[in-house]
Amino acid sequence: MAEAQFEPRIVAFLCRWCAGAGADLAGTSRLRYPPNAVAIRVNCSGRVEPQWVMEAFRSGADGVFIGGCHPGDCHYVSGNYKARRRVHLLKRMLSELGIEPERVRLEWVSATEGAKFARLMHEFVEELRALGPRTDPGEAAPSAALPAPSRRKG
Amino acid sequence: MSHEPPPANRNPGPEAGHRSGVTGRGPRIGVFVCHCGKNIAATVNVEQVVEAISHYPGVVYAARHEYMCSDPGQDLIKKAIGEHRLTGVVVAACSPSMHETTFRRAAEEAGLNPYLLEIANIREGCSWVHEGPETTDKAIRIARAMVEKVKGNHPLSPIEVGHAAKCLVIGGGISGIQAALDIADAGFEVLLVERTPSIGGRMAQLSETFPTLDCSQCILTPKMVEASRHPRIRLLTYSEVAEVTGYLGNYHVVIRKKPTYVDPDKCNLCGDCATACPIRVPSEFDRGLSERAAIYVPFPQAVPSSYTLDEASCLGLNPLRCSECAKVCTAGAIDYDMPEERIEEDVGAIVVATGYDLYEKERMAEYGYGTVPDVIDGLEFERILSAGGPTKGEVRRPSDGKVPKEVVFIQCSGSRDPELHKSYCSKICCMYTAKHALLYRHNVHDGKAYVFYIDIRAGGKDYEEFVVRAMEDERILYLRGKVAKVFRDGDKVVVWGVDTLTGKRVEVAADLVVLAQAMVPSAGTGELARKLRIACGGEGFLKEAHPKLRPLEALTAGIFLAGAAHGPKDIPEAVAQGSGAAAKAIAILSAPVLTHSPEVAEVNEDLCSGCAICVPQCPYGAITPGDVAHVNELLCEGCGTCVAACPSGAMTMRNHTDLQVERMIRAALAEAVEVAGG
Amino acid sequence: MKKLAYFPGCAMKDQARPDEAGTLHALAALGYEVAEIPRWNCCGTVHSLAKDDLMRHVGPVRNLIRVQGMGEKRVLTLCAMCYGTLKRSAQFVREEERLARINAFLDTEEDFRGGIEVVHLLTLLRDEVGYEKLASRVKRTLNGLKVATYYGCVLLRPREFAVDDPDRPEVMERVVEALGGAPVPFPERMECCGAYLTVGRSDIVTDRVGRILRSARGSGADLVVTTCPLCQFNLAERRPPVAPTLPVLYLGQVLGWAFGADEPANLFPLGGAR
Amino acid sequence: MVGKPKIAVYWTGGCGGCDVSFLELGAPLLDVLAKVEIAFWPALVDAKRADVEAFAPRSLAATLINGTLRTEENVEMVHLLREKSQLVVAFGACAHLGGVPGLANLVSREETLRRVYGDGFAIAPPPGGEADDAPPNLLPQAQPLSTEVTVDYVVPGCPPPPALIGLLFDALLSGDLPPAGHVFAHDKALCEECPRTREDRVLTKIVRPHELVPDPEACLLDQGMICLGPVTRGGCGAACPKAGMPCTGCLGPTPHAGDPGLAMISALASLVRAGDEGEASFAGEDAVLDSLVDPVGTLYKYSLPSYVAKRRSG
Amino acid sequence: MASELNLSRDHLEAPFSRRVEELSGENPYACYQCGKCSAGCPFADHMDALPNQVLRLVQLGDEAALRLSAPWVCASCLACAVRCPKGVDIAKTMEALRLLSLRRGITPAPVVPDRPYPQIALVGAYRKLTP
Amino acid sequence: MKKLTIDPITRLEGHGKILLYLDEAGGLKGAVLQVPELRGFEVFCRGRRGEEMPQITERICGVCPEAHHLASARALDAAYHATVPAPAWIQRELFYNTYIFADHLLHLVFLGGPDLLLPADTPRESRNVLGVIAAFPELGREVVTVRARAQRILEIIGGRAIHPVFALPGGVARPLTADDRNEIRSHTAAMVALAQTFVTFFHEEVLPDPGYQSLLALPQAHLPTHYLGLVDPNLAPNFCRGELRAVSPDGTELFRLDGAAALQKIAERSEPWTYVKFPYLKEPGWTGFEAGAGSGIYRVGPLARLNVAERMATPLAQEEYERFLDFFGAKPVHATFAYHWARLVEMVQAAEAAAALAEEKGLTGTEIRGKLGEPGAGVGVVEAARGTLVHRYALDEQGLITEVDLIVATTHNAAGIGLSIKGMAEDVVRKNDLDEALLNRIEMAFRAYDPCLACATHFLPGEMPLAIEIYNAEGRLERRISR
Repeated sequence: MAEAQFEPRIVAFLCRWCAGAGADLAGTSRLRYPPNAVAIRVNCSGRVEPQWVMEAFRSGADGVFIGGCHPGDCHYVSGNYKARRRVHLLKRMLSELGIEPERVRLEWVSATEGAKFARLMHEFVEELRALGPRTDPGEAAPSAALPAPSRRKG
Repeated sequence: MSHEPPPANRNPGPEAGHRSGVTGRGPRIGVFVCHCGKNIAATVNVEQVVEAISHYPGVVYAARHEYMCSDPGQDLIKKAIGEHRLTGVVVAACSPSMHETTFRRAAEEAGLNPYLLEIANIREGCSWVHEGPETTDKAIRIARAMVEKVKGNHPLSPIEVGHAAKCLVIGGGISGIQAALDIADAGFEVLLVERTPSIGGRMAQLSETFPTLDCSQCILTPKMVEASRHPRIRLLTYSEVAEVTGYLGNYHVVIRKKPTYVDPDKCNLCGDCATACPIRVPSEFDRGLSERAAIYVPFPQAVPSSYTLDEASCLGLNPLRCSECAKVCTAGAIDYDMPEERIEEDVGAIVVATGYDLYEKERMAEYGYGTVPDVIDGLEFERILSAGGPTKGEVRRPSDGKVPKEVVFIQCSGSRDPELHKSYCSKICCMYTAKHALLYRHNVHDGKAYVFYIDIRAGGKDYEEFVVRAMEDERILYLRGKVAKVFRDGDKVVVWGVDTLTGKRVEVAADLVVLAQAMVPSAGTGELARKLRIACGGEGFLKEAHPKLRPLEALTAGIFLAGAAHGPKDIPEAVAQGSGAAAKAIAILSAPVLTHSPEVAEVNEDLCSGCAICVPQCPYGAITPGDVAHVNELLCEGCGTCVAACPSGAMTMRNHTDLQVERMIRAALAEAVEVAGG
Repeated sequence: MKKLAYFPGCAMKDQARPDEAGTLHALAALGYEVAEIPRWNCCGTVHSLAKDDLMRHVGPVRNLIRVQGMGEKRVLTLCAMCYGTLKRSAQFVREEERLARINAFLDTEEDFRGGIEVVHLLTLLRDEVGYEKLASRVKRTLNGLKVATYYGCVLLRPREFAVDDPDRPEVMERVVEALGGAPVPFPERMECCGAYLTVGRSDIVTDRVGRILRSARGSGADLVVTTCPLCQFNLAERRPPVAPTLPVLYLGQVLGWAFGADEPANLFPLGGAR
Repeated sequence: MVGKPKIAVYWTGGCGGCDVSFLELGAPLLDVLAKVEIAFWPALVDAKRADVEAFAPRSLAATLINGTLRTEENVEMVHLLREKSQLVVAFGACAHLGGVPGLANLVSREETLRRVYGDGFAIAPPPGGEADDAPPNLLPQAQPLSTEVTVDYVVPGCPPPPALIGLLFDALLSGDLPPAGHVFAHDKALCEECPRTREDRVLTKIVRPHELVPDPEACLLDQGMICLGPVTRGGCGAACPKAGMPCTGCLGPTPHAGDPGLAMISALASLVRAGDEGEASFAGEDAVLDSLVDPVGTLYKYSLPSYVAKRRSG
Repeated sequence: MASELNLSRDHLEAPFSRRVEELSGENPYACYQCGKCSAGCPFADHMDALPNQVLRLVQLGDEAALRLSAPWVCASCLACAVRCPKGVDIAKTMEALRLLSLRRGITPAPVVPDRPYPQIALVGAYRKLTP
Repeated sequence: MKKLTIDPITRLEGHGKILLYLDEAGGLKGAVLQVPELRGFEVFCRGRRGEEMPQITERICGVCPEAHHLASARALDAAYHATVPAPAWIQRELFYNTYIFADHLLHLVFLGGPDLLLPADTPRESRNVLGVIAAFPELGREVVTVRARAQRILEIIGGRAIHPVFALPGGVARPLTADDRNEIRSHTAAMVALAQTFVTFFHEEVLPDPGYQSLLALPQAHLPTHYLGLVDPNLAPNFCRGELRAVSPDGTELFRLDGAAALQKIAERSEPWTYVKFPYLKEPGWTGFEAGAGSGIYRVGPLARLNVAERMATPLAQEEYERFLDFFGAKPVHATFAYHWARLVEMVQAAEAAAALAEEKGLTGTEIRGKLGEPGAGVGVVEAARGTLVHRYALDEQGLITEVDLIVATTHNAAGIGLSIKGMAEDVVRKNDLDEALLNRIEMAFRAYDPCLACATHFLPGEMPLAIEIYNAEGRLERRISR
């Protein structure tokens, strides 16, 4: 009997002006993508806090998607740059704590890139399926010094 | 299994037992699920959504309707608000960008504060993009998350603010002049600030204008004079904006007016001073093709009509060293001690029309600019074509004054070249090159004009016909292809190009080469944008709030964009945008009171330590540091970047707190969605 | 009976004889008394596209002078090529100066006064006979036979001399319809067969013919009709080795058959029509 | 006879600095000691575990516990003390947040033992002893006190500054008790009491304390040092920044900061610049961010078990 | 077809260009090289230069146009002429090139009859392929 | 078999438990000190920033964080190949001597004090610092006051009184100001005065006490071991710099070497019934839990430092040192309870040294950081109040820790303490009624060392040979693991 496919749970933080509008466009264009992500709309990707990402993981998310405006296009001038730097630093920390940094994905999606949004949703779900379910950061003792245990789907 | 997400406090942490920010009164939320005809109901089982959400904690009423945005649908919501004493409403329907305003207005009509209503997007973000039973599951998650948000919402009212009835227009080119005239004609005071000694801008430098071949100065100068004489326009030439503070309706601006060292009231324009002046420097107006004295009028029709002593070129404003101009000035207009003026004004709106420069030709090394004197840019050619220009309108080349018999025009010089130069199309070059070639042929009947181009973009009224006229009537040879190299050979300027239509490489031994240089924002645009706290795009042009729906507005409320500072534009577009920006500004200036969204950042003064990490996060300068940070809620646009940066949680966002978002996250992820089979 | 001057041209007396026979039979049935113009000469087949082409109008104009001599105001052509050259020259000499130059050149002839109208069989059927009358007089219906209507180039181009809208012609289709057939307007119906390139560049013509026939067959045709003898020749004689075996007939042949003319031996597809 | 209120002081996996800090109260200590009876305090008096077991439930007015929970014995003792006490105070960073020894959670217990004693090590009783004479087992993870027993109050710090200990005793002795969960420190961050001046709030580089003698007046963060002052409760008088060293966060995060490491990541990343913000400076910004070495050790020096390890639901 | 071309005023006003224009009566500079002529030409597959390219050579005053076979492949079917958005009758330009060639003694390859031709074909060919 | 447990051992830092095994006749079969905790610093320090080590390792022990702080800084000095400039050294030494003074004072009054200063029959409830203060109110108050002033010096220099933050590789965090010096000066004067007062008090109130006299004379409290400690070039004790000198039970110098080299002379073994390990001198080596010239067991701490030194570094200390030597008549002194007196001698030297350093011109110098080289490995040795403390680190190219070895004072003494407890237990067990006061005598032997069990489980000289013996319930050796 075939094993049921692992369906990762995703929280997607989408900025209202670009990524959120891009997601709306994907809808208007009826582009199908997997339903794994629930979107939470924010005014700007600069509003997204690393704590939310961790809260999502703590609440059972397997991945977190953050969508912002393309560089130079931020509705609020530079919020997306802050988001980018926060995610960069957060990912370094996540890997130290034994959470695969690929589980957090920051992407630039413009209001016209409905197709890109849909593609990213496909891609992310596939990637997370390949990674498999996330183990709680506290369950497996994270080790900075030891190589991260392989969690590739077996 | 319980629906209740984990306890309220953010990361309860080791200080368990300590709870704050939990309201005592229980929420009474109503959820209204829209079928949107088949748009939602085809893939989402609306009945199940209603059933599941009606058991969700805090939800006291849930209902569905075929079209929630219809009048009966809205009535359903209004009625429920009253009957069920709802403290919050979630409408699960289309994207909030569609009907948020509709439903909030309905809520308000029913007596519920509009900010207590939120839209859960189950159409664009769900029913239209998914299929199968998971679609219903996801719709429930979306609705639950939004219920959690509404539980944390507080009633808010828009922030009201008064304003100044005056407008600042920065840039005295045609776009700025047009904006200033429109605003002044509407009855409001205008400050028109121009960096150079005269208004007029680039248009004053042009010979004829496409496609009508009107004389540029002839149509411009009446506008210049009108602007200078208008009772409600205060013209500040030779001036720059030094500081801008404040916000929509209440900008405080400081303008520095540089001294001209000539009293305009005394100067009678006799010109003796310029003759006496021992200094000769390249004329900016003539793009260096002629010289001017250190004391000069940029061009004969300059407005204001007065001499300016250029401090940088003058031998030192020192009567002991040189005072030739003062000696000959019978009017006694020259004042070496004239101070810089500092003008401070409160304005309600700002129009930015700072125009363009041409991309530095020196960068086009392959086109020989700077080493080959007979390679010039488009504006230089304009001056050569101008009756008032250095050659009195005769086409003569700079090196030896010879009438060029073969002229090569190179379009897209620096434009559409993302690799080495500018990626964008400078838009007007196709047209002005056609004009140049055509005017050249009118001037030199036996001359031959070649135009190297990649595409011809003649999108504008009568533009295509104009280009066809150049090609067909004037036999201007259009060569599709870029020029690779320009070099000097004797008195010829040799051009190596290609005709991609035949695949032949082409060599022209020309007498003159004219480069249609890319348009770039005028120098200092970036610096001004920083002062105004508005954004520039990657190429330095001012950025509009929305490329389609808000093309005249900057991202900062109350600041409007006009002319080529916003992107390459021709004269009619610049004028149209000037008028458009003026209309936008007038709307502010004439409003009895302005309102601002109350969903902005807020400081909890009991928690703020004054660390000031928030301060540089704000693109609008809305945060003032101090013992505790202070947010000017009129300046705040609600992006929340400061909130995320605040390490102590002292900065919050009204109706979008961390607590709300974290509850939304948990609600979106929690199991126990009771959807059997879908 | 209406009197009608008629210019046959070379082909009608040679390989296109069945065309003429069929056409004249039908015209008689439709009430026309067709009179072949006397001492007609070659139309020149193709006209010149160059500016200095006066010489090329001499032949056609001489024929028009014959029509003038018959006291007729118009002349009928069946061959598409003849129609093209005669029509173009009649047009050419509408300018006084040109007419004078031609007349000066043709000093042995009586002066041409111009004003002769050149009509093609198709325009005659459409504009004067009318499709309804045509249909009402038909003796043998094509009975839904699928007929590919091949115009070629000259009937439609240049635009000024076209027998119909050069981008969307329908005259041949309507005539076929009137005869009871089912016209098949196929993509290649207006594209040139290669014409005179058949001399020297038969390779090109063979390629063209192959495409035209495949296009006609692909559209479901049982039969191809044309009014141009050169087209007919090329379509019939320059078929590539592998090509649909579609019969190619002159429109006049089919017309004659419909009006009860003797059944030509090679008209096998019509045999089953009735 | 109604005696003086009895209090106990106990340490679990700690360093004793909390005890010493208590003693450093100086003269006020004597006042405190005069008003209470110390029923149990291994560092100071000779009561033994057996004595504690004999106490009546809730007979101790308050018990101050310092140290992280590291062994099964620690857990037994804190449950025992909880039972005997009316109030339990988490005293110091270890009991409050897990403390520096909590960094051990980066490595598993088994790995720790293997690295210290080599492969195959297993605890055993002494020669001739019984099984329960063996040393207590280590817990799998270091844990803050609140993971095992209800904590009424917290006196944070490593060790708690005497001033904050004073606040606790003021409250205990006056009977004017704050609500449960109160933390005897400021709700505002350390910056509030830091005398250093904050200027440009831009982080163009990250410097480590040994790489720079800081300007005595300017904010250390402005000078590129990773100072956790902005996320850490005040109450110590900004001792470390005053001494030219960045705050390392021993008083724990301010009440609404949440996870201090993540809050600081957000703040620090927000401040980083490498020229004008934009695509061209991404690489430069990342280089600055990457020069923050050992983020986990730096940002969770005292709090790893509280924010990273899995907590028991409670 | 690739080669180098030196463009100059003299070159562009050389007799070749003028003759082509005179013979055809068409302004080659009206052509903006959209290529619609080539797109619809039934004979383009058999040409060594597309019709628009032939015209381009004329625009450039390049006599290489005379050495092409394309004008000889053109059957004057006028499909191009009726479609040209600029109203350039390119068939006329082809005719002009043929005439110029013939008048300069440049002729297409001699015809070797492969079979008897009908008169109509012979006359047409004769009139197009001779000066 | 009967078992007696002293749990927890009180008035010390850290966790300790004493297990006594008696036969049916009540005779002592075994006495064991068990340290029931392990925090794993050696493991989790890896990956941390090198410069953080002074602030991390000091969390090993809240009583002597100063010792770890400085040992750590010294190891980093070496790892970064840094020469510490004079002003930084003056700050460090002033700080350190103040610490030694304060720590010894703490023990003499708060921890060991009640054993020493109060009569043996003092009830348990009063056998603590409050009892001491009640008995000697004036002295008590002064001790509390001066200790606070010493702590104030530590705070000025170290940034904080407990868990200081000032030492960095190559120097210290910030320069001191003239105001700082003035305040420090006032405190050091009080320290010297108190040291003198205490000496007088000792000779008047403590030394003459027959109880103390008997303890000093008790044969079971004589342990002829090797001794180890830091000495300056004049062979006077120095607490934070110098060379390690080892002497045999008869006073012969075994070696005098810098820290890294001295470390090569030491090996360790492990027992499964305790988290503490037992280091010993490779020459003569491990022969079991026994004292004597043939056993590698050595002791550190105040008594050891006086035994390895030939003189004291300051005049008042020298005077008291001479009285000490006179009393015992010969050196090395093996009486375990002489640790208390030795502590007093050192306290005097520390106060005097601090006072002298407070006058040094360089104290307020601004050259406080030496140039740092590329990070590598380094050893730092200081004398904590209770004995030699060794930190050894290796750093990677980013300056992150890759290896950590620590040997703390109480670990050096672990075997000696065990023997002392056993000896004392033998003495006590011979007495018929084992009451609480008698059991306290066992603890007293332990406390004499001023042991710090918080520290004691921390050490891991990675290259050192390690032997672990595992016994079964019957006490038979089951397995032996060696590295």
